[in-house]
Amino acid sequence: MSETGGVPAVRVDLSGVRRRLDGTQGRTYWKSLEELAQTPEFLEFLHREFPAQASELDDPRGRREFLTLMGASLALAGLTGCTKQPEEKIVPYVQPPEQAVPGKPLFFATAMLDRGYAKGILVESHLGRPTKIEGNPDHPASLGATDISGQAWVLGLYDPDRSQTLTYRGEIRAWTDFMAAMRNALGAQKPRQGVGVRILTESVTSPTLAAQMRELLAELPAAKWHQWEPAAGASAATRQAVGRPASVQYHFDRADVILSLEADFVVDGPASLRHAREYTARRKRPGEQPMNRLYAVESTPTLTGAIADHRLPLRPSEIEGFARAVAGAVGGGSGAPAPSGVTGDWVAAVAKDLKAHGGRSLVIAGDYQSPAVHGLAHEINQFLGNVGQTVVYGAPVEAQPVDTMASLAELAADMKAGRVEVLIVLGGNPAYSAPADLDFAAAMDRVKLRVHLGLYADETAALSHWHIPQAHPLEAWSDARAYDGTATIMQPLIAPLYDSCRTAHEVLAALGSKPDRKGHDIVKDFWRTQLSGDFDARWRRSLHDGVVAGWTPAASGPAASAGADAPVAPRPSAPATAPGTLEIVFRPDPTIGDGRYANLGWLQELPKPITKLTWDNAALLSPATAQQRGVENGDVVELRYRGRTVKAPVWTLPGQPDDTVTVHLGYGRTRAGRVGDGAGFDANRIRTSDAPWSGAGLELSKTGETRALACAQDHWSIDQNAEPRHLIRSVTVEEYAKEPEAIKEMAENPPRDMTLYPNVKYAGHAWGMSIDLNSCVGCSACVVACVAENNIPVVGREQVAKGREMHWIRVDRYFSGAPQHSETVRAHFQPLPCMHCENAPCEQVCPVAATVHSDEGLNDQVYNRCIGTRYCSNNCPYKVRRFNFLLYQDWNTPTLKLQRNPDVSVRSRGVMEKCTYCVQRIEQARITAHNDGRPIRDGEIQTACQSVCPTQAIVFGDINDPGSAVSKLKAEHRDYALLGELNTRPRTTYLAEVKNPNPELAGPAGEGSEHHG
Amino acid sequence: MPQTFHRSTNTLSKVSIFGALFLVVGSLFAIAEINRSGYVTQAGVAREQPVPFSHQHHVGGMGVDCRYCHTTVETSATAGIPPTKTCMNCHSQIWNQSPTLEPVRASFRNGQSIEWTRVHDLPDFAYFNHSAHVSKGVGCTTCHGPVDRMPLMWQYSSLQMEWCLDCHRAPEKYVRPKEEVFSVAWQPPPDQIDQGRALVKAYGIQTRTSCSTCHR
Amino acid sequence: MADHPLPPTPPEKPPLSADVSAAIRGEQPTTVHVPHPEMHALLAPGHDFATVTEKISSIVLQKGTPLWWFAGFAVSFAVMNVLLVSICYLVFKGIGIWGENEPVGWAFDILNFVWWIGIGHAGTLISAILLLLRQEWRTSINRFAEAMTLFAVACAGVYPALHTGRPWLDYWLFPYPNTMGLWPNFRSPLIWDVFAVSTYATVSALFWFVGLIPDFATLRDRTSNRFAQHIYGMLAMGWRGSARHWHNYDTAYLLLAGLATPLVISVHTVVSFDFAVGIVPGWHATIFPPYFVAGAIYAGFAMVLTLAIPLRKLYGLEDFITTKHLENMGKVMLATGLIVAYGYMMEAFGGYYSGNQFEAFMIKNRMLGPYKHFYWALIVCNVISPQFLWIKNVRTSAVGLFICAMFTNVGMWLERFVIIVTSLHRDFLPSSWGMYHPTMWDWSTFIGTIGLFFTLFFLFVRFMPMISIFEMRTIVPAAEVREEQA
Amino acid sequence: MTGPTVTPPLWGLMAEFEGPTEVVEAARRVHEAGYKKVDAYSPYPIEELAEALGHHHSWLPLLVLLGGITGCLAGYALQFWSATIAYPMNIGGRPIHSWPAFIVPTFEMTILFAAGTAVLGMLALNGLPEPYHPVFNVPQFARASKDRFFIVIEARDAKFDPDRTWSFLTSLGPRSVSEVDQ
Repeated sequence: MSETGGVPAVRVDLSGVRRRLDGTQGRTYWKSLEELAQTPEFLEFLHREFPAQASELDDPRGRREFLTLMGASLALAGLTGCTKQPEEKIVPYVQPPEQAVPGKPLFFATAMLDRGYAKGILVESHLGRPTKIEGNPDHPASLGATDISGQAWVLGLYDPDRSQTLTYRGEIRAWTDFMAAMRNALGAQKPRQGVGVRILTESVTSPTLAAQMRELLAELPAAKWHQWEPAAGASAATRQAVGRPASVQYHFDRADVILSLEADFVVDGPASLRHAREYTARRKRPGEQPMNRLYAVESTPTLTGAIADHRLPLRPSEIEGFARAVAGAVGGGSGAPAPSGVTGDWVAAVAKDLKAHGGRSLVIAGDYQSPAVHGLAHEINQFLGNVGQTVVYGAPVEAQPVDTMASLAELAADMKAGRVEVLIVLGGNPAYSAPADLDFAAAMDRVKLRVHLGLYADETAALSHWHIPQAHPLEAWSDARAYDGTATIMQPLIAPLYDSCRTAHEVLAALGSKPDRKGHDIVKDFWRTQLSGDFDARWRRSLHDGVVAGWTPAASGPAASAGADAPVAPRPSAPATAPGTLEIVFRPDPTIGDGRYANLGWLQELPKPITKLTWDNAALLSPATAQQRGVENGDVVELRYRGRTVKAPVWTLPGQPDDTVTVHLGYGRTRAGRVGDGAGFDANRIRTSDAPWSGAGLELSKTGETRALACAQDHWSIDQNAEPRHLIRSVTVEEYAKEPEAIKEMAENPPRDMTLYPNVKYAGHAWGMSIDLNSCVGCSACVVACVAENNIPVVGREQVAKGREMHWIRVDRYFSGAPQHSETVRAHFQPLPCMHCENAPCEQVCPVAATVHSDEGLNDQVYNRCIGTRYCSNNCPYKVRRFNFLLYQDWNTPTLKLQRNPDVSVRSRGVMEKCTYCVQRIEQARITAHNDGRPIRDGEIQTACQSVCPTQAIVFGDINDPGSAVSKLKAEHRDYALLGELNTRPRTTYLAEVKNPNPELAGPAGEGSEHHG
Repeated sequence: MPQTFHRSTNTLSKVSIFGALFLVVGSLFAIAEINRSGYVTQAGVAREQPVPFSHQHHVGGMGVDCRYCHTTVETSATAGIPPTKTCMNCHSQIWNQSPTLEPVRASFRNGQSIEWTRVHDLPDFAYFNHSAHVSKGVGCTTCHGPVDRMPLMWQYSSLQMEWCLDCHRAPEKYVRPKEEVFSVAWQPPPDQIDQGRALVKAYGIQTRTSCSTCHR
Repeated sequence: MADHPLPPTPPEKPPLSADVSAAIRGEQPTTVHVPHPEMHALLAPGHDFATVTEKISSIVLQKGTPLWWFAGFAVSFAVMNVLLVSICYLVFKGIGIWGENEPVGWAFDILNFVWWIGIGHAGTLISAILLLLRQEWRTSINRFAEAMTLFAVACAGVYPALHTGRPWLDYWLFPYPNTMGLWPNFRSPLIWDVFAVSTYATVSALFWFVGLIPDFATLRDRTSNRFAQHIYGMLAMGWRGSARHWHNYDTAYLLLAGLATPLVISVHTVVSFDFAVGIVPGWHATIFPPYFVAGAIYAGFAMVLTLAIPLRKLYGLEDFITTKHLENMGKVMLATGLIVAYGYMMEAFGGYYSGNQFEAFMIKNRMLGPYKHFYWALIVCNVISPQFLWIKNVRTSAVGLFICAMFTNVGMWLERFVIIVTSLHRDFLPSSWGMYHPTMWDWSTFIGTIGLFFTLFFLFVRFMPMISIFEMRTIVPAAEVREEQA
Repeated sequence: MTGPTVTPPLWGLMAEFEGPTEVVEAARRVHEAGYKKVDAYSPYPIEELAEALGHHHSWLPLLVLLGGITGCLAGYALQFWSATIAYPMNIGGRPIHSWPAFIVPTFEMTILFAAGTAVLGMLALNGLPEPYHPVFNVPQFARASKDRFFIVIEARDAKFDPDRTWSFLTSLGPRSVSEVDQ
């Protein structure tokens, strides 16, 4: 059916999301929110929840009472066609809050959680509405940046599908009923030391929660605490490798040579933001500082592999062998002779390079690698003297570091055996995310009393008797620790949207001796015991800074020691499976993770960094394997693995190792919500607990069905055999040293004075942007940040498939190399906001002057003047303009309105929109500066994409000021204008990639022909 | 052959052809006028309010400074609508029995906000910032008119784009010394243009007519 | 009234071939008259003022309307309502119901606009340019060709008006003093379009109406129906054929022709600017204006033939629209067809010769890319099919011409598809390449405009003289003023 | 009926002719005879006829020229004023006064005004619309729009005398001569 452009869509007229939002579920929900907003019960509840003494400096009551402002139109900007304004009401405060100034946002420090670890954030709050998340520069794991899920957290808070009521077997109950039930259940357990009690949490770093658990386990010694983290970190493997529970800290800033054994360290893991910053810092200003070198070995294309100087795709079963060979070549104990062939040269070269940089090199094993690989990595580091230099072992950060897979398996076994009478699941969704072989759902059925605390009434909630809606971390008190142990006290930005929301702290309290205590008191009381000196001052300071200064936990777990004990000798490596048989690789999804973010449209619609797929996961095959198996993109195949099967659409991905199929977890949810349900397939159905991340023996068979996947980037034009377009420019350090000008000269650059028309002078500021392709790791955080900042709508699967996604900035991904030979394939990334061309082709053709130049060289887009001819978009060579083909904005759902940025117009149907260089931030900075009677400082204006970027690849500023950071970058030889030969004179320019290949290895060659896979 | 038409049709038809032209032109002009009229702009229409608050009495009569109630006018985009608390600062003492003020006391008692009717309401796609204007010597009365003579508040200016542009193109016509910004008595001096030019220079006022100045 | 019988006048002289149609063009009367063989071909022998008048006006004034008319009108009207439905849904939902996307921001809307506008050109060309070029054979076909122009422009106008995201704001395209202090951007080809197309529509309508005035007078004087008499009477504005009036009338008509000629050329030039001014490879070409104008004439004549051939059959107008007419139109099609073919050739050559990788890729993508079928179909329709017109038998056979014309109608549509869609769908950055698939609403809107076109055309042939009666009189043999007495 | 003296008042005398040649010849004779308030009617334009009656010149071309010039100036002035004075904007780095771009609308405005003038001017010069006219009182005149040719001498002509004019017209060899009432 041509109507939906080949996508099997039901209707073309509504975007998928909006259709999902039409459910009856939604209607009842609005009803309840109106009640919340109006009824005195609710206001009474507000005060009950936040008694007077709670309102002190750090939480002004204004932040709580956002609801009194729901009617204020200044919160919601919209487009109106009619000239006459409808009458509006103003609803002022009754009591003015102490800090909130209407029209001025406040920022509050708290933390977001990544697998239990803290990443510090600052949350922008407009009159009590958290609208945008920024990184906390003072936090070691953030350094001012956030990852994609961090940006999407604020949407998670307002997700209309969040669980809203406390239920018992589906019936609405009161919190008191629950406490009573618990009192009975645990009362019965008490005499038996709580032998039938099991508590299942996710990975826990929260000192408060840990303390509470200890208390509870003290009361019920026989009760057991299990943990389940579907994409758990490597703490267990580290423990085996190092011989004791420990946290590992890598210092990329000190490493000259890095070998990554499938460690996607730039985007994955609790320290990824810091790693990315430290790694790329060594790649800026090439020529002026020695550049580090990265070797990446991986069994599925990762961003780390994409940015590496050398990338070696291996089948998962070969990684350990490779590591062992390197260990051998370096001279480590349990090494093995290097194999011959491609890998052989590699091993030799890598080993030589590593040895040459003893103490300044770094071998890092990925979170999803076997303890053996971790052991070998540890061994090599040990041998090279990197331990203590680039690798530092510290005390474990997790309250109880365990192999969560084993922990969950044990729990499942106990449940099957009927040893569990009370199961309390505090967060997490094991019923969905547990590997198939544990058969968790069935096991759970045998438990007498099942309690679930969760943000959503998800798959696990459906199997539980009691379901308690969890308070979103942005509306609750808690605490957490970063990868290096730094603690952050998490403060709420807003009163819980739904009155029956509780936190894990409150539920645990309800189980213990002191029930019905508020999260605020629990957390604060815990820290009273921790912080010496003037508690209130330190408490306030910690809340303000987002980190608890000068605090180390009372020795829980073994103390840290710089050196390392003798490691357990790694098992002999598993034999690499014979070529021709398929191996499978399981990985958490790049955007929605283990599935917990499945209902966040922002992340569903965010193109996966490498595949550029949206709204779906797929079975990733190398082009060669796909060809050999006779499958193409979109063919639905049946994956049979260890006797279990799942149907998955195929996606061919250049750079994927041959005979290796990668599937991502997190999709195929059935109770995620209106956005997440039905998207993709559930890879957990074929995942097993003994080999959770990879394994051999996969069978693949065509079903004959097809599924058109919504890919945000063209995927069929491998035949791009016109001469190269020099969009991505990439050279090696040597080449760059030899002739730095070569980069500019790759394409023609018309001189400025070559024009019939006089050049326009920009007297005052002239805003410009520089994007460093050598720093960009393709993480796409900029895209989500832009969505959050600029009220960009989610359009849904069908619309994306039609090519109508609305993202103002996109990260273009190009492949170089020969797609049939995965080892030659390299991915390149190019973030593409509006170029703000001085000779803007779009402006000249607009009939109503809806897009014109500002006096500072911004390419303004005036939504309210736009009539939507789309001529500008046709004439934009960069295709950065986005058109509201339908009414994409959600004008109905109240909670979604609360998220909107009041400083950015909400666009309606039929108008063009595009990147504005965050003009609202520019104007805000200008007004502030002028009111203070001073000029705007360099760096004072940070665009949303810039402030979120972990690697500071994006720099914005005044190019008229030679001293500005952006001017300095544009002065580099690497600077080039995309499609400069068109003489559009873009204000956004790029800094070319400079790779640092090992001369002894066939380098990644500078710029290859661009492919699109 | 009998005549099809009567004599009179000659004049009639001639007139009708040219009359039609005038009709079209005339109606276009009328539409333009209506769009600028108070009917569309709501300018000059006093609004009903839950409490008949009189600027005439408070500003004109008692000389209360604008900033006593509109506290954020110098710091924020919005001038700020006073919270009930501000009213009660005085009215807990004076007129504290007056029935007209009952809604205020009620609001203060039960924490329910008073719902005022918006008088100056820009379209949502236009971003106006009070602090930016006040700090550059644009007086309250320049846009809001003689509030000290307004028993019930009404919108003084058309608030249409051409009205904004009038000042943004030639601020010297309107700016006043900063110390006079909040004075309701201030009248432009005879040599306003010259003084204005001087002030524009002194305050570094930019005549910004770029779209993104107001539309984001 | 008094009426005095007079001695009978001498019997009428045998008809001579006449060339007085020159008269309406203000020529000097030819002194020596040589019978012109072709002239007979333009009007079957044996016709005089009365028969010509009777024949043409009776089509309008006859009592019983032929059944096929009702059938045809009913169908067209039904299809027109498809358009109305599509428009309502479009305004209600937004243009997302069409297949457009990023990067293909224009597709059926602009392509059909250009197609219709192009078709329109033949009418003005026949009535204006052929008039200036003294092509007598225009006489019997100019009237309905002009009507076709008007209706085609009406259909074309639907698209620019509706393709905007917010059609209710289209009036912003016109310069008028508004409260925003804003004016249109006169640098934009779309504004040029607004001026060109509205001017074109107005002038064509005037031209058409002026030509109709004397015929309305004829109908006024000939109808027996009181109501019709009033209607036609008003339209005729009291025309009575006074020599003085004819004198001014001819001048005005000639001047209009003189104005319409540059206008019609400017209009499709401006339409071609919509693309040529852009930087999109495949649009940004200096050859566009001439190549578009030729294409327009090509398409227009194809449509004139598509209409003329059935009409003359149905109404038995073979005497007036003779084989000669058909053949001449066939020749024009051949000529313009060759110009268009040249255009395609130059595009391809330019693509390769430019040394610009984007241009080179563009032309390659047209020929071998995902839309290659459209391109080759276009070549078949617009380059191959007209070559048959070299053969006289084809030129002179109604059927042969009709088939060629049909091919051209399709071909010209394909040409615009290729230019617009295949240029946009893969431009500079491969990352934002895409595909365009028309939806049912794209089709319904397109087919709907065809319904609109034929609805109007059926009404026209029923209620207005589809051939200019007074101009036909001028080519009646008796129309000539004999010299020896002058 | 009796011709010369008759009520209602006489507007003129009308002679009906068979063909173009006859009417042109007759018109020439009438003109030579010195009649001024004369008009001839034909079912299609006959340039000789107008000439025979001494109509050579038309003001229309001049009017149209003026109309065209007006349109041209108005068109350019509008663009110049709105782009450079009313709201100057930096559009794609092009100059405020990008005259090459302004040519197209200017041209179209020229054509529009000129064409408008041509049509309205023609109507005005011909005194149209004029649905009522005395000549319509003559039944045969219906054929003026079909196949007959007429010459009318108005009663207000200085040389007009019912009887003499009557016989003069009959001498021109018409098919018939009739009186035209007011």
